[in-house]
Amino acid sequence: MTTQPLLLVSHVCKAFGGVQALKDVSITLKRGEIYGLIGPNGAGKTTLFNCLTGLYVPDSGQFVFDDKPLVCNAPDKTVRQGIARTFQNIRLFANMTALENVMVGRHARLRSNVLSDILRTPFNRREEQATKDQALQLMRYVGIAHRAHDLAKHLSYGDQRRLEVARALATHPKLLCLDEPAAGMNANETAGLRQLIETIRADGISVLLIEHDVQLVMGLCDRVAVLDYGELICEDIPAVVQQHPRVIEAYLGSGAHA
Amino acid sequence: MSLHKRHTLSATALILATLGLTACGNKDAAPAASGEVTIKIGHAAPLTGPQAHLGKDNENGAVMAIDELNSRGVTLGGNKVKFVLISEDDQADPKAGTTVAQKFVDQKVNGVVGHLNSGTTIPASRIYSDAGIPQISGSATNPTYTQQGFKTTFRVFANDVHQGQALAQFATQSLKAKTIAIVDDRTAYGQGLADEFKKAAEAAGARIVAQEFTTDKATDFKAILTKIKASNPDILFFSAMDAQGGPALKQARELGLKATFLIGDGGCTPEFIKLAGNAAEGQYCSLPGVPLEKMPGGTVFKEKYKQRYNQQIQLYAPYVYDAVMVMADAMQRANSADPTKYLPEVSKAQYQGVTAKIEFDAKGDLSVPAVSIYQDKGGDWNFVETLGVTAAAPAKK
Amino acid sequence: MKMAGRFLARLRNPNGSSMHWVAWVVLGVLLATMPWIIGASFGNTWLRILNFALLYVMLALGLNIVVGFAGLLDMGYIAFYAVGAYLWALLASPQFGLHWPLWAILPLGAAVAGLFGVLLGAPTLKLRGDYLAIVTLGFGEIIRIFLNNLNAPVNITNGPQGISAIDPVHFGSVSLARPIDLGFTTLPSLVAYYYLFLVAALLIIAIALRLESSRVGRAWAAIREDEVAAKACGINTRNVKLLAFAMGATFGGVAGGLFAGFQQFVSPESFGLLESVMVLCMVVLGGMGHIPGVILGALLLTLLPEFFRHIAAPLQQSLFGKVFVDPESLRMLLFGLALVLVMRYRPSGLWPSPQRRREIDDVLNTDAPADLPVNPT
Amino acid sequence: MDIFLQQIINGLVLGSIYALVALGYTMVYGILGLINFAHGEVVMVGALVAYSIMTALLPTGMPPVLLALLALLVAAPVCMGLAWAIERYAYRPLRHAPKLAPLISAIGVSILLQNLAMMIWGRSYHSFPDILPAITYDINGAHISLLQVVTIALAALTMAVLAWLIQRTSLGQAMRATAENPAIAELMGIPVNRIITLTFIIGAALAALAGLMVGANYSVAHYYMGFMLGLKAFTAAVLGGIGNITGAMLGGLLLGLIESLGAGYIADLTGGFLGSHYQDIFAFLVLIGVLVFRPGGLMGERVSERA
Repeated sequence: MTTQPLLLVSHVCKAFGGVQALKDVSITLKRGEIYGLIGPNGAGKTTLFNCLTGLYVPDSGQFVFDDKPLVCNAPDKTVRQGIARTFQNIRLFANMTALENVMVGRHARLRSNVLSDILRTPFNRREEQATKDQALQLMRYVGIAHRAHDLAKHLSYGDQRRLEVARALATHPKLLCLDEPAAGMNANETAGLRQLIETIRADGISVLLIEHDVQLVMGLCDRVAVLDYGELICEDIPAVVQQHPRVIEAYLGSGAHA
Repeated sequence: MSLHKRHTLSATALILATLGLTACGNKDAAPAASGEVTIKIGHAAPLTGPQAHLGKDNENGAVMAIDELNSRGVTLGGNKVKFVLISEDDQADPKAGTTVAQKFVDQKVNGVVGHLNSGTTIPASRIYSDAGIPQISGSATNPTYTQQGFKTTFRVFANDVHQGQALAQFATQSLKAKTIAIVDDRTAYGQGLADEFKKAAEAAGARIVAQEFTTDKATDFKAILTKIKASNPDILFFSAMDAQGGPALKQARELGLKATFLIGDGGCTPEFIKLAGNAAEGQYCSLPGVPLEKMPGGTVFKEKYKQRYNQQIQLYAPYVYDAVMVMADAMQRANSADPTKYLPEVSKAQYQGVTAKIEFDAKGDLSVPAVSIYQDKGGDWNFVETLGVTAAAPAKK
Repeated sequence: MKMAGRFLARLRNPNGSSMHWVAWVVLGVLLATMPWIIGASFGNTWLRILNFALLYVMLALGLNIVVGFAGLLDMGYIAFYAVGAYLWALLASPQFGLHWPLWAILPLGAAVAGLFGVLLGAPTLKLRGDYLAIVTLGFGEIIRIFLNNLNAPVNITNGPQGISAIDPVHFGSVSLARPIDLGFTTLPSLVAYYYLFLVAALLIIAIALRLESSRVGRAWAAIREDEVAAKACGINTRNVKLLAFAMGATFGGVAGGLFAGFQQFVSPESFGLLESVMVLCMVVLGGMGHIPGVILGALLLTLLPEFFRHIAAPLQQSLFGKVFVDPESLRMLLFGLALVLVMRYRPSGLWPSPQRRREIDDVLNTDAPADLPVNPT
Repeated sequence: MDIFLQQIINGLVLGSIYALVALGYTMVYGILGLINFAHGEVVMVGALVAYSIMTALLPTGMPPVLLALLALLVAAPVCMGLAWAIERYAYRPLRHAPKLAPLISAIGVSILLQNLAMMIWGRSYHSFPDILPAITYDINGAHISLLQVVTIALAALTMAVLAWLIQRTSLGQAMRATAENPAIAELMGIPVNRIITLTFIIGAALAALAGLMVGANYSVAHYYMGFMLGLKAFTAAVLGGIGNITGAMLGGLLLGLIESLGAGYIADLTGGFLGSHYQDIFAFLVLIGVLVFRPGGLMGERVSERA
């Protein structure tokens, strides 16, 4: 493992109309790290995610991932470079089976094209079979293999979250970005999720996590960055962040006193 | 000599038919008695859709001819024959046209009259030609129809070339037009007629000062009419159907466009006058053939039609009537209803119909087509003159 | 329909039983003998109608790729049919004096139609479903208007007159427009065309089936379901959408070429907006995205109107002594009504894809933890 | 110059009609995000009902203006009832269906109405009676008739009333709130369903007026007249920025002028290569151009990427 950071976000700005959603944000994510991104509602967390994964074009600033600059406004290229994500409000392909959802995640890593699809070349057959096997394995990995042939929309909320993670993992990422994965989960489910995230990291995938559940973040993350009104307040290990006066004021304030 | 004889024969037949018409007016007559040979004549036209009224009119013409032949009692090869009309709806759709044609071939019809539209007649003609079945159209005006090199295609109606030439002749000679504007509706009919008119008018020394276009569904013509007004033509030739021509004429007058309005057979209808209102007064239209009143038996036909169907002839009924009669005449001369036997006789026809003296040229077009011009006076189309077109025009490529 | 479904399931199920290949043989024999049976019992008219039905099957399957698979509502689809038909007409008729052979024009027609698909698709990629519908409708009309008017200043399409005397489909000196002598029997022209169209339709069905369950098919479905999520899965939505337009257009182009060769006459009136709506009806009523449903839709909507023609008018005549509604209007009226009712009560069509059965694989039953799969690439 | 002026007048009359129809599209789109494909057919029904009333009452010898008024008084409620029924039975049940469903349903309604109208009124073109005396004013050689003046003025007046209704009344406020966010409007006690119905009904009343105007100005009415008109009016709405009332009026007038001047001058502009045969593609080209290069239209917000 090189000592170079996995992701370097430098001086990213993004405004919507008059609202400055991101003001000169710079963070660094090391390889093998679980990195938390927290902040109150509207702090710009999801905006940063969207800029990172190519859905938005930042007004200025740049991302360097795995020693290569990220191409903006090309989500598919971002995926190819090794960044996968989930969404705050789950976005699955509702009328496809769970298995197919995960297989879609393999899309960017497959080499067959229309012609080989139509001709069903031996290579194509092998690749399809491999894709299916890998997808099943991934579903087992996140623990929902028994629902592989159900339509995604018929899965329970917790299983849908897991399915989304499996789909993201299917893109074979170096960095997995999770947007509030624990939202709406009960304590049991959250514990399961935590375990899953740790397993993922143990398997060599870095994790960038947006989360409201402070306990989960502080317990799970190696380092945490705090955003408030689009500004980075601090970036450090949880213990330090928790003591940071501006963090307490801006975000933990009300929670800490309660 | 024989010509005279046939003429007398058909005239007699007409009178006989007139007398016997009320007696045998039912087209679904009882099945042929034993010993009788049935001759099937196919008739195809749009019987549904926007042109259903024209299609029905065609059918009426055919029915009248069939009834008349049956009442006259025709014998072929020693057998008494009975003519039966099989009428099919081609929806004015080329695809349905070929389906109908196939149906006729399946049913082994002895001959086909139709179709109404050039767009259906042309693709269908190939199927008839392959089956060797003679086809006579009484209304398809596109020259291509008879120029495909088929031996089975005939037409008892002046084609676009003839009509365009006649209209141009009328415009340049009778009306002495120097400058002409043309509008066509970009249908096979409108565009074909407009092109022939343009060629002939330019050849006659007139100048085409504006050529504009519309569609067969348009209602607003003001933009193109304004443009035409700028070129101040003597004559506006509107190559479209009555549904566009009527409103266009009205709108032209509202814009102060004073050019004399000229329209082809598609606008030579009572409907045109209704839609154009007062603006129609004094304007001209053309119709292939000679006015029925001027033909031997024509007035009788017109009266008979009115009596039988309780309505005026729409447009093509007399031509379709003639088409059936020419076919039957050829069968009689060949003494057979077998297509291969009587086909050569069709091309040799010299038949005095209610619309014209019918003789075919080498391609199957009328060799002496006539086109008549009418003018609106007091809300009716009145005959002005008949223009004989000397010879069939050279084939368009 | 239930029987058909069961039959279909039998065709699909490879380890069902020996019934599997029997079902295939039955289907094969049925399709092969169909023209002879129909020709003998109903006449060539119905055979011709059947041939047209096969053309519509190809068209509907092509549109299904765009609308059913990728979820892009294309209302100008008939333009590609027109492109294929006109290409054939221009390259194999006296219009330019060219008489290219089938093996050259048909692939070229498919390719050019595909190119048009991309041209149409490119500027519309960012549009939402309903805008896309109107813009594609506009494109379809623009193509028709150009076909109708490109007879001046240079005569290319012969304008509204259309192009006639088009070469029939022929292989070397064997023309499908004439009966073909096979030695032991004579193949009537219409039957020969039937076999040709059947082969083409089967080929298109096979391609559509393979595309559906392939990498690109999954990508189309993903775009249809959620475009943003599809992007996040690494799908280049622009390319994949263009591919859908191109594939759909290609099928249309092939069907158009065959139509021109069969009919031997093309004119712009065959490619109006109503035809686009018609093909869309086939896809929607049959079952968007479900191939057997779409085939059913195409067959129903080509055959039903013919039944109407034979039944509606005489029935009214005998019931009321008068024809109130001509079959053509009745047909359109019912289509309109059907579109509304189907959307309301059966939005996935008459024969939607069966609810995916839960196939519980033995492998799947074990919920044992697994290792993260190793990526081969 | 007189020709140019004449084309401007032609364009303004056509544009006023487009604008009235476009308003119907834009209001419905603003609230439901639905392209009401059947709106053009409502215009057609308005024209044909007006035609029937006028020809039926013509023999009574009433002054034509009164006739036209009576015709409108009948045609408007008919159209409003029709729009109500369309909304209630073809669109409302599909409000939460997949995105293509309401659009396909709308196409179905359009086909249905066309064929129903054809059965009722037949396929022929009906000659619309003259409703105003044929008085023509001459401006520098260009002709403008009383009818055209009245058409433009009436359209302007109607649009002004509508603008007032939407900007200044509580009903308008409720409509704007519903357009902004139906769920929140509902919470605020706005009867959203009723507001949606009302929107359809107001649009239909404008459509009836537009139908009468088309009939009177071009002196024909027939069952097929609504489709192209609707398509073009929709284009006008998109041109102005769909969902935007002022935009629809502007877009309508602009499209009318574009078509009129386009048909008049395209041949000169292209050196005779293109002629008025391409008149009908202007609307489509404008539509494609706007959606591709300025998806928000002239006055609207960006719509193309609203997910």
